[in-house]
Amino acid sequence: MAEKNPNTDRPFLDIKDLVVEYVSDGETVHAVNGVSLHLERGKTLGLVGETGAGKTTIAKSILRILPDVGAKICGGEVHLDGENLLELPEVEMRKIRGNKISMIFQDPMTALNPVQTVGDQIAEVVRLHLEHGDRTDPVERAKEMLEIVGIPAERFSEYPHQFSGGMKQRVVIAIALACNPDLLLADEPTTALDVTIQAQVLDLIADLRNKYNTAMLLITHDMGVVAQVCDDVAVIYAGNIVEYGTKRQVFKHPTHPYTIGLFGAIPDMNEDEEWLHPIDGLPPDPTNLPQGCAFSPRCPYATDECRKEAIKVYRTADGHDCRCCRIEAIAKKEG
Amino acid sequence: MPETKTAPAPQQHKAKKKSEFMRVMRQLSKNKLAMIGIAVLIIEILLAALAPWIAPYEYDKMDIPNAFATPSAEHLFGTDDMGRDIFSRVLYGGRYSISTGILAVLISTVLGICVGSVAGYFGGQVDNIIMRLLDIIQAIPGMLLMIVIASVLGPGFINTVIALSVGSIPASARMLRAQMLKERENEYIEASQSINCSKFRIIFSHLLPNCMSPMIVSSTMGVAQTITTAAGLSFIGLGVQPPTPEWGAMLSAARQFMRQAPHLIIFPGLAIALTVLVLNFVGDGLRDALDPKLKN
Amino acid sequence: MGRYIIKRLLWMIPIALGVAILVFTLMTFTPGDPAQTLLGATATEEDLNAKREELGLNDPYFVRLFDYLGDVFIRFDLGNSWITSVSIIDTIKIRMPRTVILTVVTLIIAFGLGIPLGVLAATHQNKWQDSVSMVLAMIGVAIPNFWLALLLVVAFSVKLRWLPAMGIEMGLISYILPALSNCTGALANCARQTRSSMLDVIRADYITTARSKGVPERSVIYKHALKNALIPIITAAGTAFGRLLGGAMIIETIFDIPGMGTYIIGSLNNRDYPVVQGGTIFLAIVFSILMLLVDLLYAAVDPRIKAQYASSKKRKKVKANA
Amino acid sequence: MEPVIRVENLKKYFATPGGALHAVDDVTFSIEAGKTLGVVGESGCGKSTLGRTIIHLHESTDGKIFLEGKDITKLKGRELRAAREKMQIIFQDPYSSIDPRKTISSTVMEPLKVSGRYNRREIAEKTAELMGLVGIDERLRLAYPHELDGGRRQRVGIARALALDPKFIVCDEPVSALDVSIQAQVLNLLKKLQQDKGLTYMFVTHDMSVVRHISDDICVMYLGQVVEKCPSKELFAMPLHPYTKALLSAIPSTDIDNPTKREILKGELTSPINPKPGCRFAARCPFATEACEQPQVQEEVSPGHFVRCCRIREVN
Repeated sequence: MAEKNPNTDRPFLDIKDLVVEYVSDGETVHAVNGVSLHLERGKTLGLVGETGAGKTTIAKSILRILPDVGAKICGGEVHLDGENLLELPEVEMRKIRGNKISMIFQDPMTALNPVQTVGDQIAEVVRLHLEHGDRTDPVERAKEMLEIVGIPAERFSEYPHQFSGGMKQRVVIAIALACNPDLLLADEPTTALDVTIQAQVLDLIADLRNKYNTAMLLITHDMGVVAQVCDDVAVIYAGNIVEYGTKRQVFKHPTHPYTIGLFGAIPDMNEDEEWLHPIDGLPPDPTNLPQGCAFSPRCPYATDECRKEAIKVYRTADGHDCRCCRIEAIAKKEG
Repeated sequence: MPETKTAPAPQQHKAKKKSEFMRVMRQLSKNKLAMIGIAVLIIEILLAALAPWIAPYEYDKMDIPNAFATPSAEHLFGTDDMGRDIFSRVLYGGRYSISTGILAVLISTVLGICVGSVAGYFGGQVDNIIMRLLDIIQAIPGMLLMIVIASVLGPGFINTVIALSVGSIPASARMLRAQMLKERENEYIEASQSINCSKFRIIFSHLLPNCMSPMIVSSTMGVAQTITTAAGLSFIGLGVQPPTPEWGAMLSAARQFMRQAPHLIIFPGLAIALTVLVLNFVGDGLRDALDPKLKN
Repeated sequence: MGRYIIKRLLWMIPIALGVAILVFTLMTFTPGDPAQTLLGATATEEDLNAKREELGLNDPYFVRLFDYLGDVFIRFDLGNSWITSVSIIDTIKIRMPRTVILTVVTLIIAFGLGIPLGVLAATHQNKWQDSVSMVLAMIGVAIPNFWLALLLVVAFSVKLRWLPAMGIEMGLISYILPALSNCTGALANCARQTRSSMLDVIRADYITTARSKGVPERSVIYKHALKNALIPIITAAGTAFGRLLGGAMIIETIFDIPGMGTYIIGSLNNRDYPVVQGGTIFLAIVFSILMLLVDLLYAAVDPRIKAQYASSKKRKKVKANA
Repeated sequence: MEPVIRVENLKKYFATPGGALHAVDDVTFSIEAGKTLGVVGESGCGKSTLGRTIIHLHESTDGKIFLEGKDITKLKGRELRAAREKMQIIFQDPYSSIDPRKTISSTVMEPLKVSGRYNRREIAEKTAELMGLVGIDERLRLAYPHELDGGRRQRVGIARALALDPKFIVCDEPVSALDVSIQAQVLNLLKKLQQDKGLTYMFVTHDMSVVRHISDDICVMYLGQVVEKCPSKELFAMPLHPYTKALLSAIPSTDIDNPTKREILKGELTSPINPKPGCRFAARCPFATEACEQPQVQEEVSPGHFVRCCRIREVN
């Protein structure tokens, strides 16, 4: 899909077979079940899926900020710039968080500390990652960041409750970008915002990314946002990537029945249709995933083969991945 | 979970309407401390109820020559200044202490719910007036208020219960009201309005049941608190009077001998502490079991 | 903000008035004849009548009530003790500081130990530190303070002879045992409150934000989490203050501390009603002021609440058909 | 024919510490039987308040509401209850909109019980029928809400709203809390019910693709006022008000070959508390002039197409 980093033989961000589980109340939640992803500098990968598919867990695993109680990374590797983050000691990892990798959260209403001024919250991340001998003034940098995201620097000493939702999300972005990260994890950054504000925020993120050549992992459930922002797309279902390719491949030739279903379920903005085509049934219970393909109970094409064992990834010649053993039959039916 | 494409229904849906209660009990049974608490509490209540049959001696049987005996096989907890068997007295004392606690909390919770619901039902000025009256009562530190009321009413079991419950009504009314205000924010209240439920129905069929969990927890804790307070009142001579073997009163009477015979103060105090402790275990367990955040 | 404080202070007037009426009424309808109690069983009917006349007991209830309210709220005079004839305000001036010292020392012990214990439990949720702290807290709640007082006296005064068992002759040292015995409940409640509010806060999104910024775990807990967790803890402190004042009543009688508790309880036994009324009104006002301070403390910790107080002055009704 | 719902100059103001909050300000429209009026706008534009005011969950400040031609604005008591049976609401949040301590069937049957018109057997029959209608398995009768997923809870809410055979239903963002695949199930259900029972909907949402799919007519609201109202197709083909244009262009399109040319609005919603008399959108509007500071009137630009903007000719 994308050319390899010439310095190492690995892509800039390379996730291999990541497995994450939660244990709660004696039950094991299989949140992420062997996810592999890669992303180059300056590119954007869209991670699409529904609630509970494991999108946020992947982002938090990269940063290693999963909750201490119950969550466990059970396997896999996360390489950034050739370094396996999962093997770094906590002290080293702390230097990476907020500096090399930073994250934008879904809900700007709760993502900021209500009893600290927004300026302090931005300055804090700058101060934490000052290199020895670096003469940057964190307060000045924080004011600069506020201006960059379109907030007057005079509002430095105001508290989050004095800002609107869109403005808060700008502050969150300022925190995330204050140290010029190489990788930005954006977890549904505009879901909580109104559409006109969403457009502003998406634009802001795109501008800043272009300026600093930041790679971005964009987590969303909104196909429209993916179409606008991403280069590559990974569709995730029940903790597994079911389809992975460039934006054009996935949008023009969706192959996995889940992706096809997802597109069918969205009301089309350009065509009139009497009825939508929902996907039957419900997402599976992550404590008790079905055998074989996790989507098989809802899949109109499923056969016994699908329910037997784990499904392999099928790759077309141009590098379009699909985790489905019935690709050919589906391609025939869908035309 | 979904074995078919059409609406899969988990097993427990066939269960009867009791399932809410059963769920709480299941949660509770996972909590070791709470189960210990319930077990000890049941034993205590049985011991207190059956005291006349179990107690080795009459609680008021004096045996002056045998006064101040230290614990032995004959007198498990020793004897007091009159030679009365402390073990028997502690057993009998449980009857007063536990029933004072339960009765007072029952009365104050029921009255608190009434006051709180009336305030919630009428709202507006009525609510305002009730809350301001509660403000006045709550401006007096609780213990002081109960001391004053107990002293006005004079000593005795019933009077103690009244003093204790009057003193705790404002807190429970206020708690119910706060809970109702919080619960009223939920859309199901608007939904009930839209299907023409009367105000009465909304409060008693929807709001109250949803406010009960914290009330149950706080009542359990309240019984514990009240047992201590009741003992405190007897201790300063305002509650149940000696020679009635109430735990606080026993402590009060034993005070003057504590230098020579510390066992006189140890056992009644332990009895209070143990009862309060296990009630707190149960209350904590109930809080966790009823916590809606743990549902699902 | 200033408007808010003034409003709250003004609101204390009706509260104090209500408390005065309540206590006065309770005292009036208490069974028993104060004159008889004051003069003893041997007094003649004439003496009793003279005494009743002197105390104003023969006047109708409402006349006496309004006289009393006039004295208290217009002349700011709580009257004199029936027994010693000493001015009640003067006595309170001497006795109140002792109760305050006892309560404040107790509060410092309770919160100074309770908050760290709660934080320890929360940061080690479901580990042994958590269990030990919480079992200790449960025991703390369960132990009746007057019983603990007796045990402490036996241990430290009678057996070890380290600390005084009675009185206040030794200054602050005399308050150690009373404060220790009075603090357990508040300490335990504080630890439990701290734990649960820390657990709530630790799960909040902004804590994840702080971690994702690379903030070291120690400052995540003490800088970001604790300040947010303080709000419910302050509420607990307010409630605790009330309980401690109440608890001090009994503790004072055990340690023979000449504070407000011994004053009021002694007067109750002697049917010295003006003292009970005056003392209760005074304590209610002190308590209300404390509650105001607690609310102001919220504002200091939480800018959102501060903004709320500041805006409440603008409150006005909007007419329909505007 | 008389429209099922007609609203004239409806106003709803809330008292706040800062002054009157104009949640709904001078709204006029009507909905014909069997049709759906979509109401779109961003959070805080008053669209939910509008729905709730019509069905008397809020008391209106001014204006008139007609149900099948009858003025119901000031109804009280028994008459209000009778009117309410014809007007129901489906809520946004499937988690807080059903009582967590009631079983599914008792939630569904409550309106029947409260109405007092049915005996026990009829209630049981109707409840079973309703549950079948919205596709809830009979076995879930005694389940509690927390045992159900969002989609099924929303079906319970729909069944409750249908229990008294209403004519008019306010759908207040009924699918916003649901995942895409479930959202489509619920939208299809709502549409099917409308066809079978001839229901009239007022569909409140912020999702433009959903509103386009389900509505016959659409109202665009901004800070309590309707800025544009016209048939659904016309709105998407030929938006006239500058706000509508901006709103439509802000929607990220899934068509990767024709990326929409986006007009990004500056600024955010101004305060709805004591708003200035002029056009509420003027502060963010790229076309605003002094004329916009005057109160704006709603103008019928072409048949059935209403716009509240004094510069509409210059803009287009």
